[in-house]
Amino acid sequence: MNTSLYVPGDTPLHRLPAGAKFGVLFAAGIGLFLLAHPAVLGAAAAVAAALVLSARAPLGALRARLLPVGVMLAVLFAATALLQDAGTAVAMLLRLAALILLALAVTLTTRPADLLEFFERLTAPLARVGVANPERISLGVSLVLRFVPEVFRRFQEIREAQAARGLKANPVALLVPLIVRTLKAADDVADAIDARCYPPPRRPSGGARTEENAT
Amino acid sequence: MTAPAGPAPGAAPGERPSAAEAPAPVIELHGVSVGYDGRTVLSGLDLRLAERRIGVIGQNGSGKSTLARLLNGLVVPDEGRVLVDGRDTRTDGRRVRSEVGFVFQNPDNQIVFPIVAEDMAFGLKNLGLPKKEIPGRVAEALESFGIGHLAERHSHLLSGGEKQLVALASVMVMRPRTVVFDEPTTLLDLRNRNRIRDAVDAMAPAAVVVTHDLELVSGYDRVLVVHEGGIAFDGAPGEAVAWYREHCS
Amino acid sequence: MTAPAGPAPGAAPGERPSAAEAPAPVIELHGVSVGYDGRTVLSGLDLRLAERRIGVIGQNGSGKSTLARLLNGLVVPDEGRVLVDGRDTRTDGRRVRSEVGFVFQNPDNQIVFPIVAEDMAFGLKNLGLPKKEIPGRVAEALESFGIGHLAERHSHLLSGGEKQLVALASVMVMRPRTVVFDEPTTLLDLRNRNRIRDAVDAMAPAAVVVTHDLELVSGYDRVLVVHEGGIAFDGAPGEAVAWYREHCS
Amino acid sequence: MNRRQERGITTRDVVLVALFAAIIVALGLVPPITVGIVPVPITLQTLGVMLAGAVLGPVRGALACGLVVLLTAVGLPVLAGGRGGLGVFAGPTGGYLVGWIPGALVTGLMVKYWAAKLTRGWAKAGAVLAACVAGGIVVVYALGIPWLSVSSGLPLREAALGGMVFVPGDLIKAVAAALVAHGVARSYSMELK
Ligand SMILES: Nc1ncnc2c1ncn2[C@@H]1O[C@H](COP(=O)(O)OP(=O)(O)OP(=O)(O)O)[C@@H](O)[C@H]1O
Ligand SMILES: Nc1ncnc2c1ncn2[C@@H]1O[C@H](COP(=O)(O)OP(=O)(O)OP(=O)(O)O)[C@@H](O)[C@H]1O
Ligand SMILES: O=C(O)CCCC[C@@H]1SC[C@@H]2NC(=O)N[C@@H]21
Ligand SMILES: [Mg+2]
Ligand SMILES: [Mg+2]
Repeated sequence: MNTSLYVPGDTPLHRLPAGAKFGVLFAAGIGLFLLAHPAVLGAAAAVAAALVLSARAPLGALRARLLPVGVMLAVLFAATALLQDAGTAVAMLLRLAALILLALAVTLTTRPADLLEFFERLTAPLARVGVANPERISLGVSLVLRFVPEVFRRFQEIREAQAARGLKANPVALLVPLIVRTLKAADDVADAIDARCYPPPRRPSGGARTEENAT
Repeated sequence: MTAPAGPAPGAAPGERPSAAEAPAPVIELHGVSVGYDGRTVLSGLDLRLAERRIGVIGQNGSGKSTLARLLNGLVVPDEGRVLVDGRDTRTDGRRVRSEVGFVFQNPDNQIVFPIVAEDMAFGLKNLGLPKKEIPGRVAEALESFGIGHLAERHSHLLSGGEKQLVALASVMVMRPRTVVFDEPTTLLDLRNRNRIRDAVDAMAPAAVVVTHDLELVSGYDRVLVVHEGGIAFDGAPGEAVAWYREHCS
Repeated sequence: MTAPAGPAPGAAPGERPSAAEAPAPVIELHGVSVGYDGRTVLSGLDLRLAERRIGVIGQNGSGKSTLARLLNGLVVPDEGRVLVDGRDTRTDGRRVRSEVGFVFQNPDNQIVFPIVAEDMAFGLKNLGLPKKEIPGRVAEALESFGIGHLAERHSHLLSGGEKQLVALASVMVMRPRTVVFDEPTTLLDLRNRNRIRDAVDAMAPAAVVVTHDLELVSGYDRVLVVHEGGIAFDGAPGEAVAWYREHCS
Repeated sequence: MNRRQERGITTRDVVLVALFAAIIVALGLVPPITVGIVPVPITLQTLGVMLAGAVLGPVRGALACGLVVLLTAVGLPVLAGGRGGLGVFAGPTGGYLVGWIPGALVTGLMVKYWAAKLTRGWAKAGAVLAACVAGGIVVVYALGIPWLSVSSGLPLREAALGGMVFVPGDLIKAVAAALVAHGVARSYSMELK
């Protein structure tokens, strides 16, 4: 979980700014749904595949990424061919393959931190009117990464404590203490964050927060 | 503080001979090795545990909790076998766990239901006990630790010491013959620590207690020091603690 | 173990006079009462804290953590005022917290970033430090506790003792003038406990230490016993511990 | 009240949202099952979505799901089976995934403004269950099925029929979510937000 799907490297795609890559992907997403000719879609899929290969990701990583998608597409292809006709199925297959491969090329070559920063810039207008708050978003993202292993460990501890009392695995009995513990931990985590002077001083005007103490 | 009045904890009338008379089950480890993700934590352990009060001490990460979990099959060895009265924890885990109870450091993990009595009853239902026997058993176990008044309280709102006593009672209600404790007093103050210490001292089943509180094990029959993948010292409490202080601080 | 080599933790060159020379801030409580959900926990407290090493002991639930949290405005009083060098924690909380650091009992809950160095940088960013100064400060703070090698490690893979040292370093990197500790050693073994004890003893800022480990406070300047809503004893460590043992166990 | 109070979103809210997102991600570590002709995994993560709304409330619940969606977009393997990346949005399950956000919102709204106000035990339990079904199933499907149809070229009717494969599982999850939410509420009282 702690490893992202990004593969470090120095290919042309790696060097392209995150915003540019996302822009192209977004445009392709719309464009591909307007097109229906199998030849055009096939060409798009081929280009996308070439881009993925240009990222020089280890083959093992590629297989791990593509296998589940491949199975999904195969099943979908069969369903569409059966319920519709072969032509629609082929177009769907090529279109989805192109789109998913393009997206994969972006994911493989863009650091999560860079994409996050791009999204933050994208939502900057919202931040300015106080709807979004980039600082909180990045704190939230870090906290999730930090606490997934912790939640998993607590899950195992609870499972174990229950097994020791002879209880069989029971999702309801597991989740109740897990959530209660997590909610309680949240109080401590929030205190620990506040104790370290969060949030940073310069805040966008219109930020919701005033000096925080009140009774 | 002295042992609570009333029947000795766990020494219930009827059915089974009182645990106080029943000998502690014999736990044997034969050539036991365990590791996580390929890193060995304990290796080539041979042990025979039959004393009524056994302490386990050692550094953070030395493998004390792993050893404790081996004793009731929560962890099964990568190599070798753990036998409880001859029953292999690998193949007979559920059965072993009904004989060897386990009390954890953090009582919050153990609480499933919000009301103390409900939570205790839950364990018994899982043992398949007839419904009408349950309330009696629960009341008896709570009384034996002097916490009968907590039966209808919210488990999560109890103090740390009360919670740990409830956790202990919820294990004792199942009438184990041995109870393994993994640092039962770490979160507690002097008074609560003494309450737990006295409750452990007074209870009928045998006990294996993992702890960093070196005073706790001072009256025990035997103390093991876990160190560098094995039992580095095994003997009387005074000597074990002296060895530990010398080699591990 | 002796104090780590290198600059004394927190006593960094430049900017501010080394905290070792700067006097500890004076923390005053005037008629402070606090409660939760209408139940009073501390009432009518008047205190003046200016010593360099202050211990706080008391039973589970007596209000030690509440008192500790009052000192840096994590909890504000229902009645009365808490002043740190004359600044009210109610109106000037952020500023007070930049002077009074806080280390919690459970390091799992206070390390909030997945990588150690990121976590250390968090506090500095909050102080508004220029980005390019941050890595140097982080490295320096880690080194001063002898844990420079942990900088790029995943927080969740550290041992308990390492986690607590990281938590301490991530507070010290902010150069507080006082650090409040809420049971910093409860979850640790002898060796790690001694590491934390020595780090606390050696560090430049003043310290207020809440603990159940009565040995920890033996060399302190002053020890408070919290009991029944107030400070029941306030004096030298030996007498405070004796009072506590007599009245609370 | 002595805990510091802040207007708007507090640090504690941010932490609650993030920790709940972490629970949703952790639920994805339970291996997903793929069945039938519709290539969408049956995942325990939807249980987390219902719980986010029912336990945290509408805004924080939706934000917790939003955080998971954001993490997916930036390329972290937070979905069941270790999947993630922008490709998921283009794929057949993209609509369901985005639907989690309004799903948790609707569950949260119904619990906060309806279920939480009921006093009789059974009525309340039923209302929480209804909220989980409405948010976690109806709303999620309302986005998921149309997108499945668009992305796969299957006619809406067939896509909807295929989507029904999940109904039994999701109903079980809704019941579980209602039971868990009830248990949590009994142990830890928290205002919904
Ligand atoms: N589930 C697990 N997965 C991976 N590693 C583990 C796991 N449990 C324990 N370990 C590792 O095995 C070693 C021994 O752990 P163990 O918990 O038995 O130590 P301990 O003596 O109980 O320590 P402490 O005093 O801190 O409780 C440690 O290095 C620990 O990190
Ligand atoms: N956030 C809270 N909400 C409600 N009650 C609380 C809260 N925090 C503490 N209390 C209660 O206030 C009392 C004092 O708690 P506090 O944590 O200050 O005690 P303590 O002396 O630190 O105990 P321990 O030694 O167990 O840490 C306890 O009865 C506790 O249950
Ligand atoms: O992992 C993804 O790609 C998104 C998952 C979407 C799964 C949907 S949500 C509703 C329905 N119920 C399930 O268990 N799975 C689907
Ligand atoms: Mg342990
Ligand atoms: Mg406390």
